Amino acid sequence: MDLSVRIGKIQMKNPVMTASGTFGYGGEYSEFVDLDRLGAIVVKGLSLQAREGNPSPRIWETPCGMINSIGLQNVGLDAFLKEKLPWLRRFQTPVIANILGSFPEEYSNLARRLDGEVEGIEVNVSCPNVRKGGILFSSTPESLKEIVGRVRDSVKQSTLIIKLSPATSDIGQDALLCEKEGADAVSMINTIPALAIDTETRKPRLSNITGGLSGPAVKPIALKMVWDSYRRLRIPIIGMGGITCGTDAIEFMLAGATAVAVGTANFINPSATMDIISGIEAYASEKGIRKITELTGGMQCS
Amino acid sequence: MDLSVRIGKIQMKNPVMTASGTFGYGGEYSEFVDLDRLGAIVVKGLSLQAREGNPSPRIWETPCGMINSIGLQNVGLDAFLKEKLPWLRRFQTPVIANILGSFPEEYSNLARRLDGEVEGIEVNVSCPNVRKGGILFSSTPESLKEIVGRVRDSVKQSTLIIKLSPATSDIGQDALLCEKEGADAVSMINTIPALAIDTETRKPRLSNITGGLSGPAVKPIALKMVWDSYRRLRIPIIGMGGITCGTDAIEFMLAGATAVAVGTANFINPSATMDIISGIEAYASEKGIRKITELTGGMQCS
Amino acid sequence: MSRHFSAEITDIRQLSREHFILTLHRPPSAPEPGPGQFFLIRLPRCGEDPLLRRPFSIFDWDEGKLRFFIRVAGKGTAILAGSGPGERIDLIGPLGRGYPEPSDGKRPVMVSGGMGIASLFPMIREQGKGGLLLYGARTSDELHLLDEIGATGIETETITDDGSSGRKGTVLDLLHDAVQSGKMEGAVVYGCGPWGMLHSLLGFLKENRMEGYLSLEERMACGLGACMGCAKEIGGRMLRVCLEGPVFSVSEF
Amino acid sequence: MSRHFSAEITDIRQLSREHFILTLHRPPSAPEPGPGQFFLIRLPRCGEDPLLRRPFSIFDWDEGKLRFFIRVAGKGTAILAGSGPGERIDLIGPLGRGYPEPSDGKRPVMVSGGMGIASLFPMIREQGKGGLLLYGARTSDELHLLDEIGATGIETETITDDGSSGRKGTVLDLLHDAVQSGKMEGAVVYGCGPWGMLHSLLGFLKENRMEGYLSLEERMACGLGACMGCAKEIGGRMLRVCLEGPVFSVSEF
Ligand SMILES: Cc1cc2nc3c(=O)[nH]c(=O)nc-3n(C[C@H](O)[C@H](O)[C@H](O)COP(=O)(O)OP(=O)(O)OC[C@H]3O[C@@H](n4cnc5c(N)ncnc54)[C@H](O)[C@@H]3O)c2cc1C
Ligand SMILES: Cc1cc2nc3c(=O)[nH]c(=O)nc-3n(C[C@H](O)[C@H](O)[C@H](O)COP(=O)(O)OP(=O)(O)OC[C@H]3O[C@@H](n4cnc5c(N)ncnc54)[C@H](O)[C@@H]3O)c2cc1C
Ligand SMILES: Cc1cc2nc3c(=O)[nH]c(=O)nc-3n(C[C@H](O)[C@H](O)[C@H](O)COP(=O)(O)O)c2cc1C
Ligand SMILES: Cc1cc2nc3c(=O)[nH]c(=O)nc-3n(C[C@H](O)[C@H](O)[C@H](O)COP(=O)(O)O)c2cc1C
Ligand code: FES
Ligand code: FES
Repeated sequence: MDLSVRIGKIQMKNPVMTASGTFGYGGEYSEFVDLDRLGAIVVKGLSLQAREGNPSPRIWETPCGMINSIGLQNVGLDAFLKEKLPWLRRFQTPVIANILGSFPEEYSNLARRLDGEVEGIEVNVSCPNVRKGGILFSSTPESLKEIVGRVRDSVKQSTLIIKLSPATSDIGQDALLCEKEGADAVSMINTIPALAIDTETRKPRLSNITGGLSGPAVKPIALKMVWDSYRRLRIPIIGMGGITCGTDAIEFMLAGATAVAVGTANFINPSATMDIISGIEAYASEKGIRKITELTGGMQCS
Repeated sequence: MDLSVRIGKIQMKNPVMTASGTFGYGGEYSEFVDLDRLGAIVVKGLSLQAREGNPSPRIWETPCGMINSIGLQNVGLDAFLKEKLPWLRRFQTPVIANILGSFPEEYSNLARRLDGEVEGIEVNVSCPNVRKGGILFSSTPESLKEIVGRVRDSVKQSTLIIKLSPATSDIGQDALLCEKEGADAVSMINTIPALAIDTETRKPRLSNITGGLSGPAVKPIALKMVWDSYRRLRIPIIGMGGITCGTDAIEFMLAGATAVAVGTANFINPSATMDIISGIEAYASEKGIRKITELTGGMQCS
Repeated sequence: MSRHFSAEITDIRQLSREHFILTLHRPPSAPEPGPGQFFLIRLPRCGEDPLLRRPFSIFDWDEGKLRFFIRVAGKGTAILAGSGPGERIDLIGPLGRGYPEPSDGKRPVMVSGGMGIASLFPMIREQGKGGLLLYGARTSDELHLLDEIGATGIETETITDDGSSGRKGTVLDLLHDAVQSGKMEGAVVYGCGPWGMLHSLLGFLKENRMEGYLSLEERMACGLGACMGCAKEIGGRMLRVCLEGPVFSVSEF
Repeated sequence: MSRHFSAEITDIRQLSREHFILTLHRPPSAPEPGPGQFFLIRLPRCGEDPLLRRPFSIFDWDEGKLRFFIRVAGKGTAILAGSGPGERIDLIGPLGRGYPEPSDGKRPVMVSGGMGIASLFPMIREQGKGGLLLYGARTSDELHLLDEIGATGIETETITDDGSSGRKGTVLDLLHDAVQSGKMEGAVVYGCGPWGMLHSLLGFLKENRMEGYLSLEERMACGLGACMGCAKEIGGRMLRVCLEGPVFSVSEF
């Protein structure tokens, strides 16, 4: 049974990776997860400088989900390259750096400096463009195109992945735009903009007022988006959103994902990624699947 | 304590209405709900001709939510006017007809014939435009504008409400467009496009492949959309999406809703609407709120 | 009398790893069900997941109790199986159109596949003595409740898919035998079981122009005819299993 | 030895309508916690709602058991309170940085407001005899566990907001008295309680340049330092309560 999949130039031993921001820089989970067994490790979103992020409170639980507004707290590129990456290099597993910026140039600088240092660069385009009054880079085709174009020019060796926002009227179109601009793969979905209010105090539950929804609640939405995109793309899709078990991962593959990422589930079950890999293995052996890639887009609609 | 609210010309004794498609034509719930106590009754979406809808299966349960693809099965306008509406007229409660169409003309015909017959007309714009290859009327500003303009021209007496789809990159903008085109109110959110797959058979869980997600899972998303819209609108918002209790309703009002609608919760608790009205009453009296309209948009962000 | 009430679990009797009988204390306010009707049960002890109620046929009742015969089919039924006496459960019901009584002089023949017995048992209990039960299951282990059935005095023939008890075959085989031996003269058939079996039964009844009633299953949300979620194509129309059914006359197909 | 394990509930002892002690059988594989550390408990019997684990300080332990002192604060703790012996619970822990031992010759003074006693009790148990406990609560009903505290031999002073037992006031009043009477000479303070109280305590300790350790609370997701969800501004930096805390030295602020 062959569980390996390929995302751009990244050869993964199985389709299961971690979702950015939910797995720290890898070490935090090494006690519960065999990092060598992961398909790939995606680290917390990096900016050029370290960021302190938003004030607390930053998280709130919702029905079958959670909202977060971490505000992209991270150690910054230098500390990542000096302190975090060398440790991760002890493992066989490909490393994907997730990057974010406040200006288009921040993206291209990050991409240039990470190129060749990590197997993959995943570009989080759901960030406010400080120069355009804080509207998200992902929110218009023009600004999305600008970012993808810039990082494409900066990345020669690593695999370039664009991480798409679900806050769009047609994610398939956004994905297609990324493909046309030369992205090697797309990943979806990022968290969904969300709000919760404390009716006692009338204040929002998060200091940042709004945040991003993740967890099982969003799974059906994410699956629909993967399927919409799959039918229009040639490049591979990394699917995520509420995956907690092996069959969830299989669902994403049947909808069109080549690989999957596990986010919020890590918090509920720290060895979720391992259980999901085992679950996929069990499914494949039960169904007599030789190559796991056979599943991608295999939903039967007639 | 004054619980009354106004949506366009509709005076409601309290802010709680039913969500279209989840309460039949009212009679189905009369055993569990005092229809006279509701703020308004919104009936199942009506088309000109009766429709049989999609084949089964039509529903699937998801984490804290459900997906449906009823396919807008309904008795059709004539049967509604002849059989359903006269019965509803026995109650003091305003009736709002939800309408849907396959062509722009279907909307205007429905609106014209219902005008003056019901207190409100709620226009479901999340329907496939048969003439444009099935893309939703709500999916471009142009087609949204066309529909709103047409129904606006057709409705002289009833209150005109446009029901917005969450499958958009900026619902506030869609809402603003409706306001500019003369809508009296907007309601949000309709269900979120979603998919679920049976990994045993590899088939989608619904005959229609995709469907719409509703229930508690979507509440944080809906709240965010109400809040985004509230800050840009003058016309009132009817908020909905996952409301199951009084505090959920209060949350929507604090985010900017003038009234709320209860959908999926009716299935879990057939007297949900009554419990929610009582919950709002209890909250208002505990907090010493004289007029419930004070709550609208009352989230405190500093 | 309200069709929305709460009731205390008095007993959960495990019949096999997968099957159990849930007994509830029936509150005086709970209306009397009829054979073939069902209840929507809200799962106890959960937050909002699983969200929807689960439909179960009424298996047995008297003034003091309501009984359901349930197979663990997924997470909701597993939660029910793991509940204990003393816990309270929220119910809506009785719901739907049940089995009509046989018209004068007709012999009721119950055709049950698998869990169909849960829905047919009230007919067996009420019509037992003069009737006939054709009872099929996958294996002899799943021929549940033969004692309770026997106690009603009904004539019973059993069959299993694997031949582990009695004949090997399906209830349709029993039906053909019954026809051969003249037992189906003037019979009215009540069928409940998997769709494949009901489909064959329907074909048989149509072909032989026999009166019959079939109980169908479909996923449900409201159970009250409001959401249209449970509609199934029957005779070219989309009918609601919760309201126009779950029992449909052969003539409707 | 794994910090992710499952344990059986052996007892749930209700102390009041809102407060209970949860006792678990401690499996041999569960590592030894230290005072001030905490565990993330996955709620039993639920689907995926409530989704997140809940953090609770370790209240007491020995080779065979783990004990938690819990107040019902919302739906998760209500589910826990409604659980019963025999059910299994999934835990991650011990987590975080607990209270350091007092440096040589220093007198440990525990300052507890409300539920703070849950986190401070292991310090009381270990440092009891020579120490001092200033114990405040809203009412005398909420001055829980005085017996267990007494048994450690610690010198204890109590106070309630409403004066229903002992003095009327807050632990800060007790603290000022202790200073007056010279009891705070060479003391190291361990504080746990509501943020308002800790804030005042922090001011007091800073002003008097005293050594002290405060245990903070914040909403958590991972508990492992990975999600950044629990970060709080401390001394101008966003520190993770789950990893750099929950106990912080006054000098960090
Ligand atoms: C009118 C009627 C009467 C029934 N009577 C009985 C009975 O007496 N005893 C019994 O054991 N079972 C009965 N069933 C089937 C029972 O409702 C399902 O087995 C049960 O809902 C499965 O829930 P789950 O959470 O364990 O499974 P899951 O697979 O986790 O359920 C997922 C979703 O699918 C729905 N679903 C799954 N299987 C069915 C099914 N066969 N029919 C309808 N919805 C389904 C569930 O309600 C739920 O919404 C009846 C069904 C209907 C429609
Ligand atoms: C390190 C630490 C140790 C704790 N030790 C104890 C203890 O020993 N005994 C005890 O009774 N309580 C303790 N708490 C508080 C306890 O975690 C909360 O009361 C509990 O999570 C509330 O859950 P709920 O579902 O009942 O409330 P809900 O209000 O329904 O919870 C909603 C969400 O908010 C979070 N939340 C609510 N209150 C708190 C809080 N005060 N701190 C952190 N998160 C919160 C929940 O975890 C959940 O994610 C501790 C908290 C922390 C951070
Ligand atoms: C606490 C938290 C932090 C996150 N941080 C990032 C991030 O830095 N960059 C990013 O692209 N996505 C981030 N995400 C989004 C996840 O990578 C993922 O897209 C999303 O959570 C959906 O997957 P899930 O439902 O499995 O969590 C974060 C999610 C969470 C819950
Ligand atoms: C079974 C079902 C049928 C629905 N039918 C309609 C409809 O006919 N027209 C419409 O505008 N919205 C329809 N909706 C959407 C609801 O009115 C509501 O917008 C949505 O379900 C979100 O609210 P909820 O989470 O409270 O259910 C339907 C929803 C459900 C669950
Ligand atoms: S379940 Fe809602 S109409 Fe039948
Ligand atoms: S809870 Fe995740 S970093 Fe602290």
